Amino acid sequence: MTTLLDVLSWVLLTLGGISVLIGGIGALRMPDLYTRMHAASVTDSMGAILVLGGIMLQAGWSLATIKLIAILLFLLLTSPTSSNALASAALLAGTRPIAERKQDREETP
Amino acid sequence: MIVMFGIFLLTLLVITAIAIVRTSNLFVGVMLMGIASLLIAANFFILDAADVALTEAAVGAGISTVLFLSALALTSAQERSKSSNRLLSFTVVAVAALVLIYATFDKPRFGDPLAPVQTHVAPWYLENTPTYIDIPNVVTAVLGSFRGYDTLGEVFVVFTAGIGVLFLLGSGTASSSLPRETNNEGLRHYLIPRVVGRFLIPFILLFGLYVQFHGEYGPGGGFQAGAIVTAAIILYALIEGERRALAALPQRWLLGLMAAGPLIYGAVGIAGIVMGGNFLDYSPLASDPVGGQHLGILLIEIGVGITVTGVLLSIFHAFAARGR
Amino acid sequence: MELLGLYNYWVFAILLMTGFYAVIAKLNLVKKLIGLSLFQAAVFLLYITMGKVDGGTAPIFSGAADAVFSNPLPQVLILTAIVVGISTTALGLGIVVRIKEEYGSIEEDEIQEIDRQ
Amino acid sequence: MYYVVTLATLVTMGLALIRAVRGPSVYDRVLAMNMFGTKTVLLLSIIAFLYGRPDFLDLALAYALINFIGVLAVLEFFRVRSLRRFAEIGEEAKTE
Repeated sequence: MTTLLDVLSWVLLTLGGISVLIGGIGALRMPDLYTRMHAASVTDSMGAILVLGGIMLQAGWSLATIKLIAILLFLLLTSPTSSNALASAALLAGTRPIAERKQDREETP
Repeated sequence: MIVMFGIFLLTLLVITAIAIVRTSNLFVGVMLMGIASLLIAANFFILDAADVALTEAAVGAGISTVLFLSALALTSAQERSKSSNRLLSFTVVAVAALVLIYATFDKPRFGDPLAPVQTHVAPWYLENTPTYIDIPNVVTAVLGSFRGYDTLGEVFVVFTAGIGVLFLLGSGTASSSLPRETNNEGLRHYLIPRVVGRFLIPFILLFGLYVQFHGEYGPGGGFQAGAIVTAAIILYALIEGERRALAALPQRWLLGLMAAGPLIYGAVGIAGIVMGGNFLDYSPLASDPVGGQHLGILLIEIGVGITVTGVLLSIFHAFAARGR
Repeated sequence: MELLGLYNYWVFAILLMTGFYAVIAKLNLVKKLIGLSLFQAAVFLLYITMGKVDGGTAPIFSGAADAVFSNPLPQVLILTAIVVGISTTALGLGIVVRIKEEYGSIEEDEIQEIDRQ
Repeated sequence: MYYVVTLATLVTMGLALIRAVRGPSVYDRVLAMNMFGTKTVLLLSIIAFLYGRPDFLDLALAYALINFIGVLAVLEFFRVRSLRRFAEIGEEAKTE
């Protein structure tokens, strides 16, 4: 049983690490702000779930698990909210998504 | 291996620091300072300083960014003139850095248990905390009891800095003389941050109280708790507007809190004298010396927490009031 | 490996001097304060680095009998210094805001220009 | 296994830092700071377990709760600045 839990937590941790890394690469390589934000925020949530889930399986039933659940809950609440706040601030300030800019270029050759 | 992680983080820190100095946009500088604060806190944690990392987290994550941004909103976010005597300054700095690095070759290696720092008073603290004070967190024991004078001084420095800011910027206006409340205050139109923020505030306050009263058993204490509670109320002010935050905790109260903290701290010290001990000696406060130490540390941590909350919040409101 | 044991001190020296450069070379007052914060951070790092003991853990007793603990004293000093640091930085920012109100500028050369007139 | 995740997190922090330094817009830097915050929470949780002191998760919890304030402060900063700019434009229109 412990081996099964160990393997499961390793899988979760590895997937979490990969997901976090993909987010980092996306935030660096994507062409404009909104696509970068998309790459960063989606993998942020996914990576947090996977990594913290993996650690939870290692921790077993203890106070640490409860704290981890709290951390995960607050991360899942705050991280998308700050992405949303940032996107709305950027949009209000007049930064336009790259897709829209491309459309404009096609319409007015 | 973990030390290697620390080295990587420190390298990132150096890159961040250089980027901070190079950028001419002050807003970007403040953002990079936020990143530097995160890196420093992670490093403190790796270097076994959980209490210090918690303090850096509580102060660096919210309050220092908010203060710098409110100062930028009142001045300007763009550096106009470049720099003076660039070559001369750079030479001075480079030479000084080389001298400092040369000096480090005589320092004991990182983590050396026989270094002079580790063999002086630290072993005494670690050995005697269980007998004299009997709380698990040695940092809190040293902060509250063994070096209580020191902490009293720091509390007064925080208090004085708060008074200084209030002298410079004014203690804010009474809430009755504020312009009429509009529906446009704070981030009220941003529904999602508002809902999530309102949900989070009680949890942050609860966490602040936990840090305050759990400081003897885990990382925490008055300094961290004060900063966390301040962060909660700043969040409230951000999403609901200044007026609501001032209605919840009026300026009068904040001034009272500012003064009450050092008073509580000093009163505990004088209570020690009255009960037959020395100044800031908590042992006579209860029937047995260890119980007295527990009571004394609890009380002075409350004093510290109150001062820090009062001062940081007054500073925040003073900056915000200037913006109107 | 022996030399890597000094890496933290080198980072301290570089950070300290980076902050110092901002203080002496930049003319913008807020930038000077940012540099001062970096300077502070470098000093914090030096203290905490000196307190670390090999194989040690944070000085909070956890029940393990043979645990080695890092030095609590630098941690106490820095813990208070961080909060004092933010208060004094706020004081500096307050002065900068007043200077902006009086002179209309936060650039050192422009302020001196106004003073000379 | 923790080491792999820690390494991935550290590399991501490095990538986010490159994004923060390169910009180009200020929003990119805020985005990078936000990413950095989440990654720090993960890093601190993992290191707490690597050190075998899970009681230090308080730190990660503090960051998970407070990190949010920085981004909201940025949002408020831009809002106040744009309001002021609108007011200035309005006054200019009046004087003309």
